[in-house]
Amino acid sequence: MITALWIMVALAALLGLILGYASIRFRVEGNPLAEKIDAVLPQTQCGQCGYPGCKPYAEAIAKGEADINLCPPGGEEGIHKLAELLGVEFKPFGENAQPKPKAVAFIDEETCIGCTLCIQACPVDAIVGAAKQMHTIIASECTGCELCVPPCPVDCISMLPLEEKLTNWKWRYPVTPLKLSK
Amino acid sequence: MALSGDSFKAIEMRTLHHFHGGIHPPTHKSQSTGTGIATLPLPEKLVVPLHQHVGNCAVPEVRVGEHVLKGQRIGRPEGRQSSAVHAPTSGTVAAIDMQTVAHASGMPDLCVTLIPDGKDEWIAHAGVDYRNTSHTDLRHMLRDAGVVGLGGAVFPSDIKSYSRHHKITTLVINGAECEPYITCDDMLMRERPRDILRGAEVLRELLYADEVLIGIEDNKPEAIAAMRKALEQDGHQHMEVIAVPTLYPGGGAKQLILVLTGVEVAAGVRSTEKGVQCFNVATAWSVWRAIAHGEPLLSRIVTVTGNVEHAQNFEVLLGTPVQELVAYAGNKPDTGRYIMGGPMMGVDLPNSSVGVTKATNCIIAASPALFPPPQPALPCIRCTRCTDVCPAELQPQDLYWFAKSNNFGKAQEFSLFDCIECGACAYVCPSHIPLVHYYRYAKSEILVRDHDKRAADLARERHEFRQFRIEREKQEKAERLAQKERAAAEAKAKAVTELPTQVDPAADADDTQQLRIDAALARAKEQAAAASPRNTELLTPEQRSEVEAIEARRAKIHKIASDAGADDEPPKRN
Amino acid sequence: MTDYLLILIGTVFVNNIVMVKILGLCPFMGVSKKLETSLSMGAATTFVLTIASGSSYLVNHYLLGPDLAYLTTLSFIVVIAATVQFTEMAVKKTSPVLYQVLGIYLPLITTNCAVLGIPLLNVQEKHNFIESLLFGFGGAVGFTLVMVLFASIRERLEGADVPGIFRGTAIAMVTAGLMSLAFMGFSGLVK
Amino acid sequence: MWSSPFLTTPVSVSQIMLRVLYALIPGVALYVWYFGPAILVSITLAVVTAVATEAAMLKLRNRPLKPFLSDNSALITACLLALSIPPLAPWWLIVIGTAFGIAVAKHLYGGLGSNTFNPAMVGYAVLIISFPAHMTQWLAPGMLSLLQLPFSAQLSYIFSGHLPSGSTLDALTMATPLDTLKTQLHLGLSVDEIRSMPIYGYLAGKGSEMVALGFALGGIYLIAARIIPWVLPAAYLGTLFIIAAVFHQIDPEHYVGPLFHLFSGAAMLGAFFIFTDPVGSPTTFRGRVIYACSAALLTWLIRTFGGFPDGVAFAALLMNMCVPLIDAWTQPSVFGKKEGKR
Repeated sequence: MITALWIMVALAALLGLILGYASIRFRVEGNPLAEKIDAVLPQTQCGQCGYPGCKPYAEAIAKGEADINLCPPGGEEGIHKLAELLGVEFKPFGENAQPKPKAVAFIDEETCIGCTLCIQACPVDAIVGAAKQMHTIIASECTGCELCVPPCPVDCISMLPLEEKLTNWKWRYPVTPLKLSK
Repeated sequence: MALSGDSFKAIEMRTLHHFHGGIHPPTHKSQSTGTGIATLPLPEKLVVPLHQHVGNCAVPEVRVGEHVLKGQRIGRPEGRQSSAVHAPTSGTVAAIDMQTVAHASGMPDLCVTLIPDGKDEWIAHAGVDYRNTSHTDLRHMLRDAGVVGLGGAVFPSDIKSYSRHHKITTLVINGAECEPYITCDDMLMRERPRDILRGAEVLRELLYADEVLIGIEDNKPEAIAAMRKALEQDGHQHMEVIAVPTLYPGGGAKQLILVLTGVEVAAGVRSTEKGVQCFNVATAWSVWRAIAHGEPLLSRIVTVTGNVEHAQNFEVLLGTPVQELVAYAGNKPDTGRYIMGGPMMGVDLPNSSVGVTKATNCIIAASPALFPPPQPALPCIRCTRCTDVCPAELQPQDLYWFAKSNNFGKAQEFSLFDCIECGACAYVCPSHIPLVHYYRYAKSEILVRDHDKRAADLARERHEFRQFRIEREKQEKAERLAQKERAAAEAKAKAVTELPTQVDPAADADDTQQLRIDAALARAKEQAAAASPRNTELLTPEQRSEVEAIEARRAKIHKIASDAGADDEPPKRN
Repeated sequence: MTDYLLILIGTVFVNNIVMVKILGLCPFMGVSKKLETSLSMGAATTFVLTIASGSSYLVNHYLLGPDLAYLTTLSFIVVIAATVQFTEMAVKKTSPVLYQVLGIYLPLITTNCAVLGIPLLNVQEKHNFIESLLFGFGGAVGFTLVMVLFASIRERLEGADVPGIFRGTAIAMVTAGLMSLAFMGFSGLVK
Repeated sequence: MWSSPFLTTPVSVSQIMLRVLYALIPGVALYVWYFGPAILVSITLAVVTAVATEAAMLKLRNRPLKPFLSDNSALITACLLALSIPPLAPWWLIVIGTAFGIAVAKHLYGGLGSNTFNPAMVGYAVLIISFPAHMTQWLAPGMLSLLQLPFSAQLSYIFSGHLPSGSTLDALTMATPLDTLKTQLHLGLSVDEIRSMPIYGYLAGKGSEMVALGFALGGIYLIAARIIPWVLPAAYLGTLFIIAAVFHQIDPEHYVGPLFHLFSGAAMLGAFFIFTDPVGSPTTFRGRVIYACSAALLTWLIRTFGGFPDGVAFAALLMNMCVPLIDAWTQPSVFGKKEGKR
């Protein structure tokens, strides 16, 4: 009995030593996973996930603090990508976080009073203009985050959905007549 | 046909190469080669799209109601990769607006509608002798004449006829015309071989190419004979007409280059990097017309065939509505739809009122009897008939499997973008799967995703820069405050202890502040410079007109402001 | 030499731990959605299994001996747990994404019955040190082999028109069954 | 919106499958010639079961019946399975095998074109593992059976399991040539001694060698009609030949010659009809070579050392399993991206 005890203790001590050495040798700095997650996120910086921007959300996911279905601009595809990256099951969007069609903000320049509140709100500096000057939005830089809409005191910002044009037209998924005829 | 000893020897020595796969669909070519090229009477209205080429849309240069002459430029090329558009005949501009164009999407694009006045009155034009004109001028002429690749790719010829970094050994002139039904190049070669060869000579000159190889599929003996005769007549040197085996898609640029030279040009690689360049025969012809006669590209040869009484080739003014063209050829009543291009790679036209463009080499009137609706598709049984015929040596069945299940990453891994969409796979598929449609779907989805990804990266960058800027501003503010306090304290102390000297600490602070402002201005300028091209480059015509309207409004406001003579500081423009 | 070869072939094909002995099904079903992942999981398991069977042989032979046979299972679990811990740290350092992807399955190698099963079988079959190592290695290679095959089948099945209720794990189970059926073809080949 | 191309060839899946069925005719005809018409009963049973199962599964999966029933793929599965099991087996055997193959191995995977495993071989494997005794009652060729059982009696045996009084099954059936070879080798006889037994003919088993020849003929038609790639049967038969020849050279006492391997069991049927199933075989040339060679090796191993008389079915299933991996790892380089080329 004593021998058995001694043997187990010796075993535990030996393995403990090895593991202790390994934990020093293989220490990991930083969190490279967060960056991978950040690369998947759409970078709208809209804060709909409850975090101030995409990067913080990515860090929260990496730490396991946030769910993967909180990013409506990423769409269901975004969740699928996250699920694949993290090796977890797909999770549909919650009730109050449904994706909307893509849009860009548009400032009605007749109404704009040049208060610069929207410029301060824009997370990607896509609004140009100076105090008391009319502001305008650089459409190609706008992420459609809608953060500029609520601060506007005169409600001159509206979200225009992106229309399909010849330049961004896509081929539709081929419909097999066979399945229609069932 | 008599061959000179020299060219005979060259033909003997030339070994042709083979590309993988290929198919032999029924050609249906003879029905439209019975009669020569006819000229279509002047239509009542021309709808000329301003975007008939690869690259940026041409910018309209005329106003509604303006009278234009034949050959007058109505669209100015915009940016490096673009081409000019001209009035195909004299008349009045009736509209400049968005109209449905000959594109699979059926989407509208900016078009100039021209009502011909019937006089067909030319604008003053003159050619040059290419031998004593600089190459830059020649290329400018091509760009201004709106010469683009007429084989269907419509890539601006001025860009293609320039190779700075690579020595071009072989210029390939493509007269293969492998698609069924199409005969426009065949007829052009039969009737106007000399101008084609002269155009090829100009292109050779521009590219400093050693030799010119003209590849024609061996099912066009008349065209081969005519071209060889012209070659001999005009005594072109280092130029050879080569009959290549009839095998679809042997007329694809990559395939023809391989057959003639043995060089494989991979997807995403310019053929010039391999020392080869390829032009269509019709392009060579219009190059000659543009250089030697100063005639811009106003018309092209179009094969009208299929379900019509007299299938024939016509010289058609660009912008001619397709319905007038087919009506003239004797459209039969059961024609259901129209295909632009050949049956293998052509486009199902959204309607018959769209205008003929530079890419329109053929219009097929399609009846249900000639082109039955697609059969229901069965699942893929992996029989690899598609693999056997794929000229790009892809695995079409795998690409289909991935495209079908939206597995785009895998599709790209299996070289989806090397697919040339020739349709050989779908042609042989026993399950009748619209394979090419799946590839097109997957490609456009991937392109959109790539675009989104780039936009996301840009947004991340801008967001991070903003965070950084806010942080820095905060710091600067704190610093400034601290400095001010320190200065105040110092000043106080100084005032107490000694007489104030003329050394003003505030001046120092001012200086640094000025420096900082300058730096910020420079940064802003830089940023503006970086941002502005993106801002203005990709604008649609409406957006552009919108911008112009806004500019005008702004100018008006400024004027009102300055007229009022208020003590407001002058409005800044950013 | 022939004996060693037979042990290898036997464990990889004929007595495959997953398909024939039906051990280690948990990671087999869990980490076989993607080819790359399953390959990495296989590599990690191979590493753990080889080390575990070698060290448990040493423990059994030199530490325990016939007197303390009742300690076999207990001490093996300790050895395996330590090896897995070590592997986990190494993977976390070298490939964070793999670490994340393997997720819970990496520590679960500890409870992978194949990993305990093989050292115990070693004891049962009275293998010597080299044989134990080979048995562990062969078993793990067999595990990796079927994992990789299974993952590639599952990847292809992603695009298949599998009936709704059979999508995912259900069809994977059916596939595992049919694979096991195919592996019965090896029966009688060795021993 | 239609997408080009607007032309297609008139070839259809249904025609291809039909031609495969035609190619089976010479083999089946020779089968009937040597072993009597009982096989036709099995084929009919299998076909009826296959079509019924297919229809039922399509209905359950809510898929259109007509295009899928007329693709003829179920018929091939039925014929291959019927040809792999003894014709005198009880009727429910073939019904179970076919139904399992079609329902589980084909339709659970998504039906035509999606099945990972060859449905006929899955059916066969299930039967040989579940009912090994019933799978050994092979008919002796006509000239060997001492007592010819009338066809009606055979029918009644298939459906009721009873033989007319006075006749025994032993007189009618025998183990397959491969099985006999294995058993007798175990008993210590040499290959030559075994080969001189009356059940063996010129190449392999009397009668069955001719049936194999018939399948080979049909297979050559399929290659000529470009329905199956030549490389699969060539690599398979070639490898089997070489392995068998090498071992036969080393030890002719214990290893039977290459021709015997080629013409016995399901080797020919497998080479031309089972391994060439497009759904369960690789699509690349290199992949096909790997697949066929490994299949031949497995066939030979299982036949020579394994516990089952023939290895074709298990070799097919084992290789089916490897196909996605082989395909993924043998992707050929595409146009313009080959190494060593300009």
